[in-house]
Amino acid sequence: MEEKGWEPRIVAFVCNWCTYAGADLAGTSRLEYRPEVRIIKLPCTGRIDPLFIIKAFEKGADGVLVSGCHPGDCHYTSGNYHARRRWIVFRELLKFAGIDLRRVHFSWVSASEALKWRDLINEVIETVRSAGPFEAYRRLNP
Amino acid sequence: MDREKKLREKARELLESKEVDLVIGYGWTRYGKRVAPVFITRPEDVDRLIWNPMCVNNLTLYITRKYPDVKAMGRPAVVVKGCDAKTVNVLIQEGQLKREDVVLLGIPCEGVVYRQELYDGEVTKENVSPKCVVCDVKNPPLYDHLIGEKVEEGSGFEGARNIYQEIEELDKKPEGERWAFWMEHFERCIRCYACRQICPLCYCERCIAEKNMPQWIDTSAHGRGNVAWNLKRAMDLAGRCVFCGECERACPVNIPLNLINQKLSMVVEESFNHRPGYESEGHPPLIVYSLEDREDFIR
Amino acid sequence: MIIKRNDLKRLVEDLIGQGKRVIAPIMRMGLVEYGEIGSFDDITWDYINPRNSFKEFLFPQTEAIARYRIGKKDVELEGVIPELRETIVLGSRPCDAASTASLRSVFTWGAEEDPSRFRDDFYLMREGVTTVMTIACLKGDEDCFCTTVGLTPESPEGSDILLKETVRGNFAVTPVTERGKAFVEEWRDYITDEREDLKEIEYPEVLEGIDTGKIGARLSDVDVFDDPVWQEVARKCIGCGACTFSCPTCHCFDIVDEATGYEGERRKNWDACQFEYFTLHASGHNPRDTQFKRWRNRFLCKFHIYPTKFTSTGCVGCGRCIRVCPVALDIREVMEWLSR
Amino acid sequence: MARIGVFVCQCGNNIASTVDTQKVAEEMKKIPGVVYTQDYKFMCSAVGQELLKKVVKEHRLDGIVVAACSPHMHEKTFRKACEAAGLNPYRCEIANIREQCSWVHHDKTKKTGTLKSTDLTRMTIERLKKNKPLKTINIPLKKKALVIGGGIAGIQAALDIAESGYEVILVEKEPSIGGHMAQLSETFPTMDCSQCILTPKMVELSMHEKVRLLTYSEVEKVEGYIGNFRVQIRKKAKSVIEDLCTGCGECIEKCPFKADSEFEVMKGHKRKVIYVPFPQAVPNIPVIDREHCPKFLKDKCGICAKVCGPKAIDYSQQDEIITEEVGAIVVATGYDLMPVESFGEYGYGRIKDVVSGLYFERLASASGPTGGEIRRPSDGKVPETVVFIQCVGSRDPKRGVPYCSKICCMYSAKHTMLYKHKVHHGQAYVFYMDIRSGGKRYDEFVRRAIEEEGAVYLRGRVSSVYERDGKVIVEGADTLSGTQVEIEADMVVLATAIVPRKGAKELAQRLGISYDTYGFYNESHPKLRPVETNTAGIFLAGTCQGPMDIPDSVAQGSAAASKVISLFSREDLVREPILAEVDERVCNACWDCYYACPYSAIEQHPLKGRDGSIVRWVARVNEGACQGCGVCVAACRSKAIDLKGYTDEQVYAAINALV
Amino acid sequence: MEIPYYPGCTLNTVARDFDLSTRRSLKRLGIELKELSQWNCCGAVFPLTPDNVMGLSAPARVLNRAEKEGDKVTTLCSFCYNVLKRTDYRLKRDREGLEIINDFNEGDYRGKVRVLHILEVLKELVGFKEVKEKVSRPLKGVKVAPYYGCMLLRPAEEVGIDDHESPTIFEDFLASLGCDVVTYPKRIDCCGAHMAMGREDMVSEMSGRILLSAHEGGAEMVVTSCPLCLYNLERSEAPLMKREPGFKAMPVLYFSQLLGLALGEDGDGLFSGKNLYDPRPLLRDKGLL
Repeated sequence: MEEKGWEPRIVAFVCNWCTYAGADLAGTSRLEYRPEVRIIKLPCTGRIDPLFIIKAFEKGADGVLVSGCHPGDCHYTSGNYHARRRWIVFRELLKFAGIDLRRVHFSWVSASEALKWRDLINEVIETVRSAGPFEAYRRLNP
Repeated sequence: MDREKKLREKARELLESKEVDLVIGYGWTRYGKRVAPVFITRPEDVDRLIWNPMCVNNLTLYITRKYPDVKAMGRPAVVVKGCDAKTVNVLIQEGQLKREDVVLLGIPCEGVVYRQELYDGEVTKENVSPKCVVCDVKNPPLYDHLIGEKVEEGSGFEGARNIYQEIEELDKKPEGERWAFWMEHFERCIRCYACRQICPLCYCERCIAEKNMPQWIDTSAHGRGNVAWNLKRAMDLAGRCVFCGECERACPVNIPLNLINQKLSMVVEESFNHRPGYESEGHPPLIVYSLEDREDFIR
Repeated sequence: MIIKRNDLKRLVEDLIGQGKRVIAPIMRMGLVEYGEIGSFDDITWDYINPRNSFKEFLFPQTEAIARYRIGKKDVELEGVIPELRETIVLGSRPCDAASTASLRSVFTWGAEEDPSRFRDDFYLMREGVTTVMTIACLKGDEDCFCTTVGLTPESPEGSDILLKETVRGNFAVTPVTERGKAFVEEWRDYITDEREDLKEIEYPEVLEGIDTGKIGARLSDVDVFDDPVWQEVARKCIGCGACTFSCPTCHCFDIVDEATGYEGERRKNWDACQFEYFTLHASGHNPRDTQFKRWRNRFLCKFHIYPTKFTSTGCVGCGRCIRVCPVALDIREVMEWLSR
Repeated sequence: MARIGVFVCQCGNNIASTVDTQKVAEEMKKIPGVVYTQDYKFMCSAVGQELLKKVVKEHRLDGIVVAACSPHMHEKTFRKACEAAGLNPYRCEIANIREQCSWVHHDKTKKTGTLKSTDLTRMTIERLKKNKPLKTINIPLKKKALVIGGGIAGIQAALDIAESGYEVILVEKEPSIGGHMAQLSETFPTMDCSQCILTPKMVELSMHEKVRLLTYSEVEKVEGYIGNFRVQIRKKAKSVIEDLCTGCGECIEKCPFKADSEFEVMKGHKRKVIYVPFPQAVPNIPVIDREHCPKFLKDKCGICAKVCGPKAIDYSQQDEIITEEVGAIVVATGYDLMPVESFGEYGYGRIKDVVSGLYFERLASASGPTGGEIRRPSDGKVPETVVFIQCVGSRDPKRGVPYCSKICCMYSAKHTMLYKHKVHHGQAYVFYMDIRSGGKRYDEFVRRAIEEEGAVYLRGRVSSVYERDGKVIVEGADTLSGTQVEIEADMVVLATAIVPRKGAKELAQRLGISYDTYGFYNESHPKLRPVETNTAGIFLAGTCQGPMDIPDSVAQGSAAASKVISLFSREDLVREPILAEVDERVCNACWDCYYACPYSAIEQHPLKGRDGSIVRWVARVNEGACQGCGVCVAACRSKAIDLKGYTDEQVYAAINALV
Repeated sequence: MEIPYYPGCTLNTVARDFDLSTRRSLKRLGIELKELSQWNCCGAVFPLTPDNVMGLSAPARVLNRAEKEGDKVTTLCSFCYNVLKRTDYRLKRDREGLEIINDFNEGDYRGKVRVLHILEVLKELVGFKEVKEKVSRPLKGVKVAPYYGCMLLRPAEEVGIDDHESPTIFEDFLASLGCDVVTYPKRIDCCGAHMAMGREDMVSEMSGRILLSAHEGGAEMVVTSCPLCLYNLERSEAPLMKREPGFKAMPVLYFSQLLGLALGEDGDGLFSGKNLYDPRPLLRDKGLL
């Protein structure tokens, strides 16, 4: 099933204040991580609609990462709490629909956690790679 | 039937006293032996009202913002079963309705049929609606007038299809099988939106499916669009769905929507200790949060 | 002419073997549907009328009609020619078969008289490779009303071949069209010239008080259009598209573009006049702004617009709209009202 | 079609070493709507910006993508340049190909970096196509500041703001301002008396006409946003009427009951239950410690009320909630010392003569419990050998905190000197890991302690401390000579780690500012925005942000003040137009957004018909209150709300451009 | 309650007293120590070669067996505890290593066992309060110095049954028996351990310091949970007496012996006479025998 030379495509939806800044710090610190991730910046995880994740899969993502501020750290005080609730349900929904949860990742990465970001990205990519190309979703295309 | 008589009496009384302008209830259709929603405005028509196990529709649908012409008819009384009454609580929670805007004629219910054509004079474990098998609101939790005596709670449909068990069994399967199960169903979806149209909680002025800048959900009835539509609808009902079961009943291609909606209800109850429809205070669980929400899946 | 059940089986297996698409009633998810079969044994024989009509095999619910790429200067367009496979519909019902004429009327509207008029090639190409082998009904259910709209359980209209079940469980073969005759000729080996007694066909009751002619006439009356009764009968309508999508003669479609950043497909999708957004104008105005107007439109389409514009009928009496309606809105009630 | 220009920055070699910027630029040229592309060495340079302006005008561009460093670095720069060239600044977007590409993918063949940069830039271009021109909005500004914490940093900040003519409210938890600095004896490296330099500032503050001093008070609730905060302050009942009290001290004198003194650090030192923390307290108004006062516990005594001439004692006083509107907040809540009871090997809490550095400050202070004489707690003897242990809890990731507490090297050296000055024949030993004495005249100071004052510095850790025959035995390693040492000391002083103030996280959550893993408040940028938080209008001063010494705290206090002053120097506030917006035609009035909004920025608004009757209700966004988080957008099922600057269309376009 | 029990080699030989007294005492506290049906030497020392897991095959085998017989395993000897606990710690984190070991051992250890020292069992599963309630013969007036040694506490993140710098579990335990607990500075210092093999002089000095420290704290006896510590301490008493005239020999025993005594076990059965310095006269003086 795994094509030769196939690399997973990961879309990361991250908040502007913590995770995006954490990813910037990883750059400033010249940490190295795998390149298969494309970041989409949003003001807050609270802005992230489950449809974003569905759309990313539709457009060929093999995995999705959603990441924001640690609880209590939200720049908007509670956006991440709202997000956390949504994720709890949405994740269960995806699981129930039979989507391999190795493709959907959630994390808190603060602006200072460059190392965590690096390890996270490598790990997420590895996990998604182990799940293989998301052919099942691509087959839904007419 | 006793309840039927009492229902008609109450309806007549309400209409005659002008307490309401309209009674939304159930009545026979002209042909066949089907039951359909009826709108009674004159006291002399109250005898069209009936009550039997074929009265499956959730009539609170007609008091939502989707029916401005029904609203224009004046103050309504609505015949509600326990499950239907729960909808009213959610509608109140969501600012769609004020309690005093409607008179609820609560009917203690001992089970209705899944589909009318299956009814043969008796509700059996084969033809009973799945919601009734696990029902805990035989007596409406909310009403203005109770039609007849209360009945004993608890389900009597031993051996009938149990939605929670089915969910559990589906949960146990490997995800590949679950995916195949749902894709087989979703691919058959014809995007008639009957699920949405019959749902009293799908009251959006403009459904996300009709939004085209951007078009989040493809309107074509192909796998991609169908999955997006069905997942989005399930997500939007999470923590709100009261399990009236109407969407699955209305689905012309038999997609087991109850499974997905009740699965999320279970998740919501487990995670946030919330059961929609039992009270009108508070907020739907997905727009509030708790500092203690679980996050074992978040890294 | 008779085709024995066994020979029918051989015929079907041979057709499949030749790579042809055979559509027949099958059981799926507890419902009988028209669907492509992989073998003769997939066919369900115990049915009155399938959940869907077979129009979706001539007029798919969704299909790509063009592809495009946004270039630096222009949009590059590329037409799509549908993949065509010779198709045999086995076991359609006379009502459904009759509906193909209605579909054709719309998709070739005026083109016969005036070749410059538009013809929907997507439909015509599909129809051109489709052979309809209808099996006459033995009986109807309580929602069947073909006899009321001028058809019968054994009407040949629209079928290429009409099969009738014999008491021995075989089928009497009647080729109806040239295509049917050619088909019978092609497979003559499987067909005998024996005669068998036919099973008795039970006609659905003709509903008294319904007169389609009268309905048509009354609908021309503007006062009837504005009669408040419309609102009363359709108040309970929830505006789902179940009736239109199940209806064999409903044919409305919508054109949408589905695209990634730089390229996309133009798709033709079923649409339904029951949807609020069906007639929503760009200005925000909606001429059919309430549900009863939309329901009235569908009724008018079947019993007024169709008969005036085309020779074909808009309603074949299959009863699907009654069966699928979640609020038990029965079209016959309105027909009766308008026949008064 | 759009007319978009794409600039790919090489950032010297920072981007160009792993990204083929020229190729990226060429690839972008192929995209519909892109009419100009170029790579350039330093886009952020003046020349680069000029180039951008020139190209915008020459090519009549209607949108710009700069593929360069993080938008957090130069988004503003490029948007300003666009504005100067007559382009709406929000028609400029940044693709982050440095921090999130060239710096993290070290592939020297440039294949990886080029591919990813191409993708990121393409996504940004597509997003940009959907960007609507936006206009900044102006919001009125309340020119009054709140300073939380009355230590030296807070005092400095408050004074500076007040001096520029703006009103300041200073909230202090304790009955007096002064903070930790008031407890210190003498300060390094000049050895001037802490009280002597602090007290004048305290008095100046209390006398300042622009300052409202609220001691014995705490911030309970903060709402609103920059320029318009609403703050609730709980003013705890002092049981003394401030306006009447003359500060004569008669009540304290006559009070027969005592409780442990917080100010004197170590258990056993008492103060009265009606008290001022220390004699120079500001304001010099006593408070009754209700937890220990018998009047409150069993309704007995009441002597203070009897002896009070001006009748200032009021036992029935209640906590008061004060609501204030301010435009800016300076947080200067200071630090705590790590509880060292958990470091069993040092015997703190078990051995009486093992004390903390702060207690030693009190011992050495002329106003301390011993009047400035160094006497050990167990028997009051003058200790002849004192061991100072540094890094107790600091730089100890396993058991303490991993960071350096920064001030301990210096104050331990100071302690040895103070000790030596007071006990001439005494011997001081210091166990250290490294000496960190960076700072003006700091290293000279430590050298003096060693070379002139004879402190013995031992490089190594202490393994155990125990008592034997009235001595405190300190065992440890001297890693320079490679031997184990055992010192018979009379007293041990622990230089314990600085940790965030208890309750720091709760306050941060109330304020909506972020903190690091330890609980120190996060500055907006560690180098370039050291006193700002990520929440506009809230600034940091002093050790609440991390360990620092007095000069640093004072400097930060002044820095935070100058930020406030520059904010107040404007007529009104200019806000980014990243705001939610309701499509009223399709709003369901379900109020999900109303309840989900963290800022109460959604209003319920009636739409009225021509006759004035309410047709229906819709949600509407208060532009002043909205912070642009987008929680409402995700909460809205029908997508009747969108977030300007991050609209659904923009996100959708970016996702769409993935392939 | 039954708990799988790994005795280890010494417990069946020289440290028989330790084994017997523990089993009997625990029985009185409602806990049955169920000896593993098969076991082998733990390896005695945890190998410090980080790049090679093969040294762990022996303890891994023990853990594998234990996993088949329960979700935890307890052991008495500090060394055995240290080796098993660290092996488990490593294997739980090194999936690859675990696979290699399992391959070699033909085992299937999954890392589902919790290794508990018997003191942890007493603290967590029984509770010192419960122990105290069950004590029928409080050891009043006996001044006991608990000696931790190294193996129960270090490395802290891998094995530590308590804070490795200032542990209290031993003291708390002894207090529950009614002893006068002596806290002394050297209670967590190293006894010299297997240096006994070649550098007796060093051991004698190291253990001597511990004994002296306990003596200065007023101890009448020292208890430990390690046969090797016990050996080293006992053998160092004679040289110490020569060096430090003020020092008098004192019994060194296993803590379980005191536990048994306090719980009312027959005194003589607990002391087989193997102690170099017999504790019985002292206990008799205190009226406990």
